[in-house]
Amino acid sequence: MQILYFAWLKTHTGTGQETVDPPEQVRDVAGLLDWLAGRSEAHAKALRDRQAVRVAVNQEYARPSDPVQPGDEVALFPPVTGG
Amino acid sequence: MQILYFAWLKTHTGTGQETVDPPEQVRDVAGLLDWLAGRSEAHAKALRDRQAVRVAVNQEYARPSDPVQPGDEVALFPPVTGG
Amino acid sequence: MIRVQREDFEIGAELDALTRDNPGVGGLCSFVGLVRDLHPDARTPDSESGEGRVHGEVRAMTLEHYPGMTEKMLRRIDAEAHRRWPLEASLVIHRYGRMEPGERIVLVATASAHRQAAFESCQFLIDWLKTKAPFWKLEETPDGGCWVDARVGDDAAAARWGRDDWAAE
Amino acid sequence: MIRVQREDFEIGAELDALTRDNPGVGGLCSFVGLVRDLHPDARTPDSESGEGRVHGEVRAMTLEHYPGMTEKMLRRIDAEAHRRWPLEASLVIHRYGRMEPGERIVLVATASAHRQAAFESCQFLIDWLKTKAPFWKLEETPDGGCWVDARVGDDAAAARWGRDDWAAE
Repeated sequence: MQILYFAWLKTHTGTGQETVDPPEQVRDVAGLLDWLAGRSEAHAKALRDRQAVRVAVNQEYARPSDPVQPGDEVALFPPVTGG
Repeated sequence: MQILYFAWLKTHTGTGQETVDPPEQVRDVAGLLDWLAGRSEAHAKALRDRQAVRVAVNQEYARPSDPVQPGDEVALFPPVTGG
Repeated sequence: MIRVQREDFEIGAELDALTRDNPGVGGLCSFVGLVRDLHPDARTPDSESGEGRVHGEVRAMTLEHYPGMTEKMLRRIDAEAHRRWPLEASLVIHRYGRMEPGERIVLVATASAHRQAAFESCQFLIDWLKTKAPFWKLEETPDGGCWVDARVGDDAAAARWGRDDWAAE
Repeated sequence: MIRVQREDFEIGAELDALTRDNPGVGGLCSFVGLVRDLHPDARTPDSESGEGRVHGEVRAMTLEHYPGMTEKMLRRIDAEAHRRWPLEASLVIHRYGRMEPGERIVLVATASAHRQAAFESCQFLIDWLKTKAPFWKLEETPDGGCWVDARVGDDAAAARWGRDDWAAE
Protein backbone atom coordinates (compact mmCIF):
# COMPACT_ATOMS: atom_id res chain seq x y z
CA MET A 1 0.00 0.00 0.00
CA GLN A 2 1.32 3.38 -1.04
CA ILE A 3 0.99 6.24 1.49
CA LEU A 4 1.40 9.87 0.35
CA TYR A 5 1.81 12.83 2.70
CA PHE A 6 1.25 16.45 1.69
CA ALA A 7 1.85 19.90 3.22
CA TRP A 8 2.59 19.80 6.97
CA LEU A 9 1.89 16.08 7.13
CA LYS A 10 4.90 15.65 4.89
CA THR A 11 6.95 18.09 6.99
CA HIS A 12 5.99 16.37 10.26
CA THR A 13 6.43 12.77 9.16
CA GLY A 14 9.58 13.70 7.29
CA THR A 15 8.45 11.73 4.26
CA GLY A 16 6.38 12.43 1.16
CA GLN A 17 5.76 8.84 0.30
CA GLU A 18 6.19 5.40 1.81
CA THR A 19 5.19 1.87 0.92
CA VAL A 20 3.65 0.00 3.84
CA ASP A 21 2.19 -3.45 4.43
CA PRO A 22 -0.32 -3.11 7.27
CA PRO A 23 -1.62 -6.27 9.03
CA GLU A 24 -4.85 -7.87 7.90
CA GLN A 25 -6.96 -6.34 10.67
CA VAL A 26 -6.41 -2.85 9.18
CA ARG A 27 -9.48 -2.66 6.99
CA ASP A 28 -10.61 0.97 6.97
CA VAL A 29 -9.23 4.51 6.91
CA ALA A 30 -9.57 4.99 10.69
CA GLY A 31 -7.74 1.72 11.34
CA LEU A 32 -5.00 2.65 8.92
CA LEU A 33 -4.40 6.03 10.60
CA ASP A 34 -4.19 4.33 14.00
CA TRP A 35 -1.66 1.85 12.63
CA LEU A 36 0.39 4.56 10.84
CA ALA A 37 0.51 6.62 14.05
CA GLY A 38 2.35 3.75 15.66
CA ARG A 39 5.17 3.70 13.13
CA SER A 40 7.23 6.48 14.74
CA GLU A 41 7.03 9.41 17.11
CA ALA A 42 6.97 11.71 14.09
CA HIS A 43 3.99 9.82 12.66
CA ALA A 44 2.20 9.95 16.01
CA LYS A 45 2.72 13.70 16.24
CA ALA A 46 1.61 14.30 12.66
CA LEU A 47 -1.56 12.25 13.13
CA ARG A 48 -2.41 13.46 16.65
CA ASP A 49 -5.29 15.70 15.55
CA ARG A 50 -7.42 13.51 13.28
CA GLN A 51 -9.90 16.37 12.67
CA ALA A 52 -7.10 18.17 10.83
CA VAL A 53 -6.27 15.24 8.55
CA ARG A 54 -8.04 14.63 5.24
CA VAL A 55 -7.71 11.28 3.49
CA ALA A 56 -8.00 10.26 -0.15
CA VAL A 57 -8.06 6.61 -1.23
CA ASN A 58 -7.10 6.12 -4.87
CA GLN A 59 -7.50 9.85 -5.40
CA GLU A 60 -11.05 10.00 -4.02
CA TYR A 61 -11.90 11.68 -0.73
CA ALA A 62 -12.56 9.04 1.93
CA ARG A 63 -14.29 8.90 5.33
CA PRO A 64 -12.86 7.14 8.41
CA SER A 65 -15.16 4.16 7.80
CA ASP A 66 -14.23 3.76 4.12
CA PRO A 67 -12.32 0.56 3.30
CA VAL A 68 -8.63 0.28 2.43
CA GLN A 69 -6.90 -2.71 0.93
CA PRO A 70 -3.49 -3.82 -0.36
CA GLY A 71 -2.54 -1.96 -3.53
CA ASP A 72 -4.44 1.21 -2.60
CA GLU A 73 -2.90 4.66 -2.94
CA VAL A 74 -3.78 6.49 0.29
CA ALA A 75 -3.00 10.20 0.65
CA LEU A 76 -3.02 12.13 3.93
CA PHE A 77 -3.16 15.91 3.92
CA PRO A 78 -4.56 18.96 5.74
CA PRO A 79 -7.67 20.81 4.51
CA VAL A 80 -6.87 22.26 1.11
CA THR A 81 -5.90 25.91 0.63
CA GLY A 82 -5.55 26.50 -3.10
CA GLY A 83 -7.16 29.09 -5.30
CA MET B 1 -33.73 75.36 -24.05
CA GLN B 2 -31.83 72.54 -25.71
CA ILE B 3 -33.77 69.30 -26.35
CA LEU B 4 -31.85 66.09 -27.17
CA TYR B 5 -33.47 62.92 -28.51
CA PHE B 6 -31.83 59.48 -28.41
CA ALA B 7 -32.51 56.02 -29.85
CA TRP B 8 -36.06 55.59 -31.22
CA LEU B 9 -37.08 59.02 -29.92
CA LYS B 10 -34.55 60.43 -32.36
CA THR B 11 -35.80 58.14 -35.15
CA HIS B 12 -39.45 59.04 -34.52
CA THR B 13 -39.06 62.79 -34.12
CA GLY B 14 -36.59 62.83 -36.98
CA THR B 15 -34.23 65.04 -35.03
CA GLY B 16 -31.39 64.48 -32.58
CA GLN B 17 -31.37 67.96 -31.19
CA GLU B 18 -33.49 71.10 -31.32
CA THR B 19 -33.49 74.44 -29.58
CA VAL B 20 -36.92 75.45 -28.30
CA ASP B 21 -38.42 78.36 -26.39
CA PRO B 22 -41.47 77.04 -24.54
CA PRO B 23 -43.99 79.50 -23.06
CA GLU B 24 -43.71 80.61 -19.44
CA GLN B 25 -46.37 78.21 -18.17
CA VAL B 26 -44.14 75.22 -19.04
CA ARG B 27 -42.40 74.81 -15.70
CA ASP B 28 -41.82 71.08 -15.21
CA VAL B 29 -40.83 67.95 -17.13
CA ALA B 30 -44.44 66.77 -17.57
CA GLY B 31 -45.47 70.18 -18.92
CA LEU B 32 -42.53 70.26 -21.29
CA LEU B 33 -43.39 66.83 -22.73
CA ASP B 34 -47.00 67.93 -23.28
CA TRP B 35 -45.82 71.04 -25.07
CA LEU B 36 -43.23 69.18 -27.18
CA ALA B 37 -45.90 66.65 -28.23
CA GLY B 38 -47.78 69.53 -29.82
CA ARG B 39 -44.92 70.58 -32.07
CA SER B 40 -45.62 68.06 -34.84
CA GLU B 41 -47.34 64.78 -35.60
CA ALA B 42 -43.95 63.06 -35.37
CA HIS B 43 -43.40 64.52 -31.90
CA ALA B 44 -46.87 63.46 -30.81
CA LYS B 45 -46.25 59.92 -31.99
CA ALA B 46 -42.82 59.71 -30.36
CA LEU B 47 -44.16 60.96 -27.03
CA ARG B 48 -47.44 59.03 -27.06
CA ASP B 49 -46.37 56.48 -24.43
CA ARG B 50 -44.93 58.56 -21.61
CA GLN B 51 -44.10 55.42 -19.58
CA ALA B 52 -41.53 54.53 -22.24
CA VAL B 53 -39.78 57.92 -22.15
CA ARG B 54 -36.98 58.73 -19.73
CA VAL B 55 -35.92 62.33 -19.15
CA ALA B 56 -32.65 63.86 -18.03
CA VAL B 57 -32.37 67.56 -17.16
CA ASN B 58 -28.82 68.87 -17.35
CA GLN B 59 -27.58 65.27 -17.51
CA GLU B 60 -29.40 64.17 -14.34
CA TYR B 61 -32.37 61.80 -14.40
CA ALA B 62 -35.57 63.76 -13.77
CA ARG B 63 -39.15 62.96 -12.72
CA PRO B 64 -42.30 64.43 -14.35
CA SER B 65 -42.63 66.93 -11.49
CA ASP B 66 -39.02 68.14 -11.65
CA PRO B 67 -38.62 71.77 -12.81
CA VAL B 68 -37.28 72.91 -16.18
CA GLN B 69 -36.21 76.42 -17.09
CA PRO B 70 -34.68 78.39 -19.97
CA GLY B 71 -31.08 77.36 -20.62
CA ASP B 72 -31.60 73.74 -19.48
CA GLU B 73 -30.35 70.79 -21.52
CA VAL B 74 -33.23 68.29 -21.58
CA ALA B 75 -32.70 64.81 -23.01
CA LEU B 76 -35.49 62.38 -23.92
CA PHE B 77 -34.73 58.71 -24.42
CA PRO B 78 -36.07 55.18 -23.92
CA PRO B 79 -34.97 52.97 -21.00
CA VAL B 80 -31.25 52.33 -21.40
CA THR B 81 -29.91 49.08 -22.88
CA GLY B 82 -26.13 49.23 -22.62
CA GLY B 83 -23.69 46.76 -21.13
CA MET C 1 -11.47 54.48 -13.58
CA ILE C 2 -13.93 54.74 -16.44
CA ARG C 3 -13.53 55.08 -20.20
CA VAL C 4 -16.04 55.52 -23.02
CA GLN C 5 -14.50 54.88 -26.41
CA ARG C 6 -15.17 53.76 -29.95
CA GLU C 7 -12.06 51.54 -30.21
CA ASP C 8 -11.76 47.97 -29.02
CA PHE C 9 -9.64 47.18 -25.94
CA GLU C 10 -7.22 44.42 -24.96
CA ILE C 11 -8.49 42.55 -21.94
CA GLY C 12 -5.09 41.25 -20.85
CA ALA C 13 -3.35 44.62 -21.02
CA GLU C 14 -6.18 46.33 -19.16
CA LEU C 15 -6.32 43.76 -16.37
CA ASP C 16 -2.55 43.61 -15.98
CA ALA C 17 -2.40 47.39 -15.63
CA LEU C 18 -5.09 47.26 -12.98
CA THR C 19 -3.14 45.05 -10.57
CA ARG C 20 0.46 45.90 -11.50
CA ASP C 21 2.56 47.14 -8.58
CA ASN C 22 -0.24 46.51 -6.13
CA PRO C 23 0.61 43.34 -4.15
CA GLY C 24 -2.36 44.06 -1.90
CA VAL C 25 -4.65 42.62 -4.58
CA GLY C 26 -5.65 39.04 -3.87
CA GLY C 27 -8.55 38.73 -6.28
CA LEU C 28 -9.43 40.29 -9.62
CA CYS C 29 -12.88 39.78 -11.07
CA SER C 30 -13.83 40.86 -14.56
CA PHE C 31 -16.82 40.75 -16.85
CA VAL C 32 -16.79 41.22 -20.61
CA GLY C 33 -20.00 41.73 -22.56
CA LEU C 34 -19.90 40.68 -26.22
CA VAL C 35 -22.16 41.11 -29.24
CA ARG C 36 -24.18 37.95 -29.76
CA ASP C 37 -25.36 36.76 -33.16
CA LEU C 38 -28.85 36.13 -31.83
CA HIS C 39 -31.19 38.49 -30.05
CA PRO C 40 -31.50 37.31 -26.42
CA ASP C 41 -35.19 36.62 -26.95
CA ALA C 42 -34.60 34.72 -30.20
CA ARG C 43 -35.97 31.23 -30.39
CA THR C 44 -35.01 28.22 -32.46
CA PRO C 45 -36.09 28.07 -36.13
CA ASP C 46 -39.80 28.55 -36.64
CA SER C 47 -41.10 25.07 -37.31
CA GLU C 48 -44.77 26.22 -37.41
CA SER C 49 -44.27 28.36 -40.47
CA GLY C 50 -42.07 25.72 -42.02
CA GLU C 51 -39.67 28.39 -43.15
CA GLY C 52 -36.92 27.40 -40.76
CA ARG C 53 -36.02 31.05 -40.29
CA VAL C 54 -34.01 31.93 -37.22
CA HIS C 55 -35.74 34.81 -35.44
CA GLY C 56 -33.56 37.62 -34.24
CA GLU C 57 -30.40 36.90 -36.19
CA VAL C 58 -28.09 39.85 -35.50
CA ARG C 59 -25.63 40.97 -38.18
CA ALA C 60 -24.29 43.95 -36.27
CA MET C 61 -25.14 46.26 -33.42
CA THR C 62 -24.74 50.01 -33.06
CA LEU C 63 -24.37 51.48 -29.61
CA GLU C 64 -25.52 55.04 -29.21
CA HIS C 65 -24.86 56.99 -26.02
CA TYR C 66 -25.28 60.40 -24.45
CA PRO C 67 -21.80 61.94 -24.34
CA GLY C 68 -21.21 63.76 -21.09
CA MET C 69 -24.02 62.13 -19.14
CA THR C 70 -22.59 58.67 -19.86
CA GLU C 71 -19.25 59.51 -18.26
CA LYS C 72 -20.99 61.24 -15.35
CA MET C 73 -23.16 58.20 -14.59
CA LEU C 74 -20.29 55.71 -14.98
CA ARG C 75 -18.11 57.77 -12.63
CA ARG C 76 -20.92 57.85 -10.10
CA ILE C 77 -21.54 54.10 -10.30
CA ASP C 78 -17.80 53.45 -9.98
CA ALA C 79 -17.57 55.73 -6.92
CA GLU C 80 -20.54 53.91 -5.38
CA ALA C 81 -18.74 50.57 -5.79
CA HIS C 82 -15.70 51.96 -3.97
CA ARG C 83 -17.96 53.27 -1.20
CA ARG C 84 -19.58 49.85 -0.71
CA TRP C 85 -16.58 47.51 -1.06
CA PRO C 86 -12.90 47.72 -0.06
CA LEU C 87 -11.52 47.93 -3.60
CA GLU C 88 -7.88 48.33 -4.57
CA ALA C 89 -8.78 49.24 -8.15
CA SER C 90 -11.64 49.20 -10.63
CA LEU C 91 -12.14 49.75 -14.33
CA VAL C 92 -15.13 50.25 -16.61
CA ILE C 93 -14.62 50.51 -20.37
CA HIS C 94 -17.72 50.85 -22.53
CA ARG C 95 -17.59 51.12 -26.30
CA TYR C 96 -19.99 52.90 -28.64
CA GLY C 97 -20.45 52.76 -32.41
CA ARG C 98 -20.95 49.78 -34.70
CA MET C 99 -19.84 46.30 -33.67
CA GLU C 100 -20.25 42.85 -35.16
CA PRO C 101 -21.05 39.54 -33.41
CA GLY C 102 -18.13 38.39 -31.26
CA GLU C 103 -16.88 41.93 -30.63
CA ARG C 104 -16.38 43.17 -27.08
CA ILE C 105 -18.82 45.86 -25.92
CA VAL C 106 -17.93 46.41 -22.28
CA LEU C 107 -15.31 45.48 -19.71
CA VAL C 108 -15.87 45.77 -15.97
CA ALA C 109 -13.12 44.76 -13.56
CA THR C 110 -12.60 45.07 -9.84
CA ALA C 111 -9.59 44.19 -7.69
CA SER C 112 -9.65 43.65 -3.95
CA ALA C 113 -7.78 41.88 -1.19
CA HIS C 114 -10.67 39.42 -1.00
CA ARG C 115 -12.49 37.57 -3.75
CA GLN C 116 -16.01 38.06 -2.44
CA ALA C 117 -15.63 41.85 -2.61
CA ALA C 118 -14.25 41.57 -6.14
CA PHE C 119 -17.12 39.37 -7.35
CA GLU C 120 -19.89 41.39 -5.72
CA SER C 121 -18.61 44.79 -6.82
CA CYS C 122 -18.03 43.59 -10.38
CA GLN C 123 -21.58 42.29 -10.60
CA PHE C 124 -22.88 45.48 -8.99
CA LEU C 125 -21.07 47.63 -11.57
CA ILE C 126 -22.46 45.81 -14.59
CA ASP C 127 -25.96 45.57 -13.07
CA TRP C 128 -26.17 49.30 -12.36
CA LEU C 129 -24.45 50.23 -15.61
CA LYS C 130 -27.09 48.29 -17.55
CA THR C 131 -29.98 50.22 -16.03
CA LYS C 132 -28.46 53.66 -15.37
CA ALA C 133 -25.81 54.48 -17.99
CA PRO C 134 -27.36 56.13 -21.09
CA PHE C 135 -26.51 53.62 -23.84
CA TRP C 136 -28.92 52.23 -26.42
CA LYS C 137 -28.48 49.25 -28.72
CA LEU C 138 -29.68 49.20 -32.31
CA GLU C 139 -29.58 45.71 -33.80
CA GLU C 140 -29.19 45.11 -37.52
CA THR C 141 -31.15 42.02 -38.51
CA PRO C 142 -32.18 40.66 -41.92
CA ASP C 143 -35.46 42.59 -41.36
CA GLY C 144 -33.70 45.90 -40.77
CA GLY C 145 -32.68 47.94 -37.73
CA CYS C 146 -34.39 47.45 -34.38
CA TRP C 147 -33.89 49.27 -31.09
CA VAL C 148 -33.41 46.73 -28.33
CA ASP C 149 -36.00 46.85 -25.54
CA ALA C 150 -34.89 47.16 -21.93
CA ARG C 151 -35.17 43.87 -20.07
CA VAL C 152 -37.21 43.47 -16.91
CA GLY C 153 -34.57 41.06 -15.64
CA ASP C 154 -32.00 43.83 -15.76
CA ASP C 155 -34.17 46.03 -13.55
CA ALA C 156 -34.47 43.18 -11.06
CA ALA C 157 -30.72 42.56 -11.11
CA ALA C 158 -30.03 46.24 -10.46
CA ALA C 159 -32.64 46.39 -7.69
CA ARG C 160 -30.81 43.65 -5.74
CA TRP C 161 -28.23 46.27 -4.81
CA GLY C 162 -30.80 48.67 -3.37
CA ARG C 163 -31.93 51.99 -4.76
CA ASP C 164 -29.85 54.96 -5.69
CA ASP C 165 -31.16 58.47 -5.04
CA TRP C 166 -30.21 59.92 -8.41
CA ALA C 167 -31.69 57.77 -11.19
CA ALA C 168 -35.41 58.49 -11.50
CA GLU C 169 -37.60 55.35 -11.22
CA MET D 1 -11.15 22.86 -19.83
CA ILE D 2 -8.68 22.59 -16.97
CA ARG D 3 -4.91 22.99 -16.74
CA VAL D 4 -2.45 22.53 -13.88
CA GLN D 5 0.93 24.04 -14.64
CA ARG D 6 4.04 25.60 -13.17
CA GLU D 7 4.28 28.43 -15.75
CA ASP D 8 2.45 31.71 -15.64
CA PHE D 9 -0.38 32.37 -18.11
CA GLU D 10 -1.54 35.36 -20.15
CA ILE D 11 -5.04 36.38 -19.15
CA GLY D 12 -5.86 38.14 -22.43
CA ALA D 13 -4.76 35.28 -24.65
CA GLU D 14 -6.63 32.73 -22.54
CA LEU D 15 -9.87 34.71 -22.47
CA ASP D 16 -9.72 35.54 -26.17
CA ALA D 17 -9.28 31.86 -27.02
CA LEU D 18 -12.27 31.00 -24.86
CA THR D 19 -14.77 33.12 -26.81
CA ARG D 20 -13.18 33.19 -30.26
CA ASP D 21 -15.43 31.92 -33.05
CA ASN D 22 -18.35 31.54 -30.68
CA PRO D 23 -20.79 34.41 -31.33
CA GLY D 24 -23.25 32.75 -28.96
CA VAL D 25 -21.27 34.12 -26.01
CA GLY D 26 -22.85 37.25 -24.56
CA GLY D 27 -20.98 37.38 -21.25
CA LEU D 28 -17.55 36.27 -20.08
CA CYS D 29 -16.77 36.32 -16.37
CA SER D 30 -13.30 35.68 -15.02
CA PHE D 31 -11.53 35.56 -11.69
CA VAL D 32 -7.79 35.77 -11.14
CA GLY D 33 -6.27 34.95 -7.75
CA LEU D 34 -2.92 36.61 -7.02
CA VAL D 35 -0.23 36.24 -4.35
CA ARG D 36 -0.66 38.99 -1.75
CA ASP D 37 2.22 40.48 0.22
CA LEU D 38 0.27 40.13 3.46
CA HIS D 39 -1.32 37.07 4.99
CA PRO D 40 -5.11 37.51 4.84
CA ASP D 41 -5.30 37.55 8.64
CA ALA D 42 -2.49 40.10 8.97
CA ARG D 43 -3.29 43.27 10.84
CA THR D 44 -1.78 46.74 10.74
CA PRO D 45 1.57 47.34 12.49
CA ASP D 46 1.58 46.27 16.12
CA SER D 47 1.30 49.54 18.02
CA GLU D 48 1.09 47.79 21.43
CA SER D 49 4.58 46.36 21.21
CA GLY D 50 5.87 49.59 19.73
CA GLU D 51 7.85 47.61 17.21
CA GLY D 52 5.73 48.62 14.25
CA ARG D 53 6.23 45.18 12.75
CA VAL D 54 3.71 44.11 10.12
CA HIS D 55 2.44 40.65 11.02
CA GLY D 56 2.22 38.19 8.20
CA GLU D 57 4.45 39.84 5.62
CA VAL D 58 4.72 37.34 2.76
CA ARG D 59 7.90 37.21 0.67
CA ALA D 60 6.85 34.30 -1.48
CA MET D 61 4.42 31.41 -1.60
CA THR D 62 4.89 27.82 -2.69
CA LEU D 63 1.91 25.88 -3.93
CA GLU D 64 2.07 22.14 -3.50
CA HIS D 65 -0.52 19.86 -5.05
CA TYR D 66 -1.42 16.19 -5.51
CA PRO D 67 -0.70 15.40 -9.17
CA GLY D 68 -3.38 13.20 -10.63
CA MET D 69 -6.01 13.88 -7.99
CA THR D 70 -5.83 17.63 -8.66
CA GLU D 71 -6.72 17.22 -12.32
CA LYS D 72 -9.43 14.69 -11.45
CA MET D 73 -11.10 17.07 -8.98
CA LEU D 74 -10.82 20.10 -11.25
CA ARG D 75 -12.36 18.19 -14.14
CA ARG D 76 -15.21 17.09 -11.89
CA ILE D 77 -15.86 20.62 -10.61
CA ASP D 78 -15.76 21.95 -14.17
CA ALA D 79 -18.22 19.29 -15.33
CA GLU D 80 -20.51 20.15 -12.43
CA ALA D 81 -20.53 23.82 -13.52
CA HIS D 82 -21.57 22.77 -17.04
CA ARG D 83 -24.29 20.58 -15.55
CA ARG D 84 -25.71 23.46 -13.50
CA TRP D 85 -25.42 26.39 -15.93
CA PRO D 86 -25.83 26.76 -19.72
CA LEU D 87 -22.16 27.46 -20.45
CA GLU D 88 -20.61 27.97 -23.87
CA ALA D 89 -17.08 27.52 -22.50
CA SER D 90 -15.09 27.41 -19.28
CA LEU D 91 -11.48 27.42 -18.22
CA VAL D 92 -9.60 26.71 -15.01
CA ILE D 93 -5.83 27.21 -14.87
CA HIS D 94 -4.11 26.61 -11.53
CA ARG D 95 -0.38 27.03 -11.03
CA TYR D 96 1.88 25.23 -8.58
CA GLY D 97 5.44 25.91 -7.42
CA ARG D 98 7.00 29.08 -6.00
CA MET D 99 5.45 32.48 -6.68
CA GLU D 100 6.13 35.98 -5.43
CA PRO D 101 3.64 38.70 -4.42
CA GLY D 102 1.76 40.04 -7.41
CA GLU D 103 2.04 36.78 -9.35
CA ARG D 104 -1.07 35.07 -10.69
CA ILE D 105 -2.00 31.77 -9.02
CA VAL D 106 -5.29 30.82 -10.62
CA LEU D 107 -7.60 31.81 -13.45
CA VAL D 108 -11.23 30.77 -13.64
CA ALA D 109 -13.36 31.89 -16.56
CA THR D 110 -16.85 31.06 -17.80
CA ALA D 111 -18.66 32.15 -20.94
CA SER D 112 -22.41 32.02 -21.45
CA ALA D 113 -25.18 33.62 -23.46
CA HIS D 114 -26.26 35.37 -20.27
CA ARG D 115 -24.24 37.27 -17.71
CA GLN D 116 -25.92 35.86 -14.60
CA ALA D 117 -24.93 32.31 -15.59
CA ALA D 118 -21.36 33.47 -16.25
CA PHE D 119 -21.06 35.21 -12.87
CA GLU D 120 -22.62 32.42 -10.85
CA SER D 121 -20.68 29.59 -12.46
CA CYS D 122 -17.39 31.47 -12.16
CA GLN D 123 -17.95 32.04 -8.46
CA PHE D 124 -19.07 28.42 -8.05
CA LEU D 125 -15.86 27.16 -9.72
CA ILE D 126 -13.52 29.16 -7.51
CA ASP D 127 -15.54 28.41 -4.35
CA TRP D 128 -15.51 24.65 -4.91
CA LEU D 129 -11.92 24.66 -6.17
CA LYS D 130 -10.83 26.32 -2.93
CA THR D 131 -12.32 23.61 -0.74
CA LYS D 132 -12.03 20.50 -2.92
CA ALA D 133 -8.94 20.69 -5.15
CA PRO D 134 -5.83 19.33 -3.38
CA PHE D 135 -3.57 22.38 -3.27
CA TRP D 136 -1.69 23.69 -0.22
CA LYS D 137 0.00 27.04 0.28
CA LEU D 138 3.29 27.46 2.09
CA GLU D 139 4.03 31.11 2.87
CA GLU D 140 7.56 32.39 3.27
CA THR D 141 7.60 35.15 5.87
CA PRO D 142 10.50 36.84 7.73
CA ASP D 143 9.85 34.24 10.48
CA GLY D 144 10.22 31.28 8.11
CA GLY D 145 7.84 29.01 6.23
CA CYS D 146 4.26 28.55 7.33
CA TRP D 147 1.50 26.34 5.93
CA VAL D 148 -1.62 28.41 5.41
CA ASP D 149 -4.66 27.28 7.41
CA ALA D 150 -7.93 26.59 5.65
CA ARG D 151 -10.45 29.37 6.14
CA VAL D 152 -13.89 28.80 7.62
CA GLY D 153 -15.22 31.45 5.24
CA ASP D 154 -14.17 29.31 2.28
CA ASP D 155 -16.19 26.39 3.60
CA ALA D 156 -19.22 28.63 3.95
CA ALA D 157 -18.73 30.01 0.44
CA ALA D 158 -18.51 26.48 -0.98
CA ALA D 159 -21.55 25.33 1.00
CA ARG D 160 -23.74 28.01 -0.64
CA TRP D 161 -23.73 25.85 -3.76
CA GLY D 162 -24.98 22.77 -1.96
CA ARG D 163 -23.13 19.58 -1.18
CA ASP D 164 -21.32 17.29 -3.54
CA ASP D 165 -21.44 13.54 -3.01
CA TRP D 166 -17.77 12.91 -3.59
CA ALA D 167 -15.70 15.16 -1.29
CA ALA D 168 -15.80 13.77 2.24
CA GLU D 169 -16.90 16.37 4.85
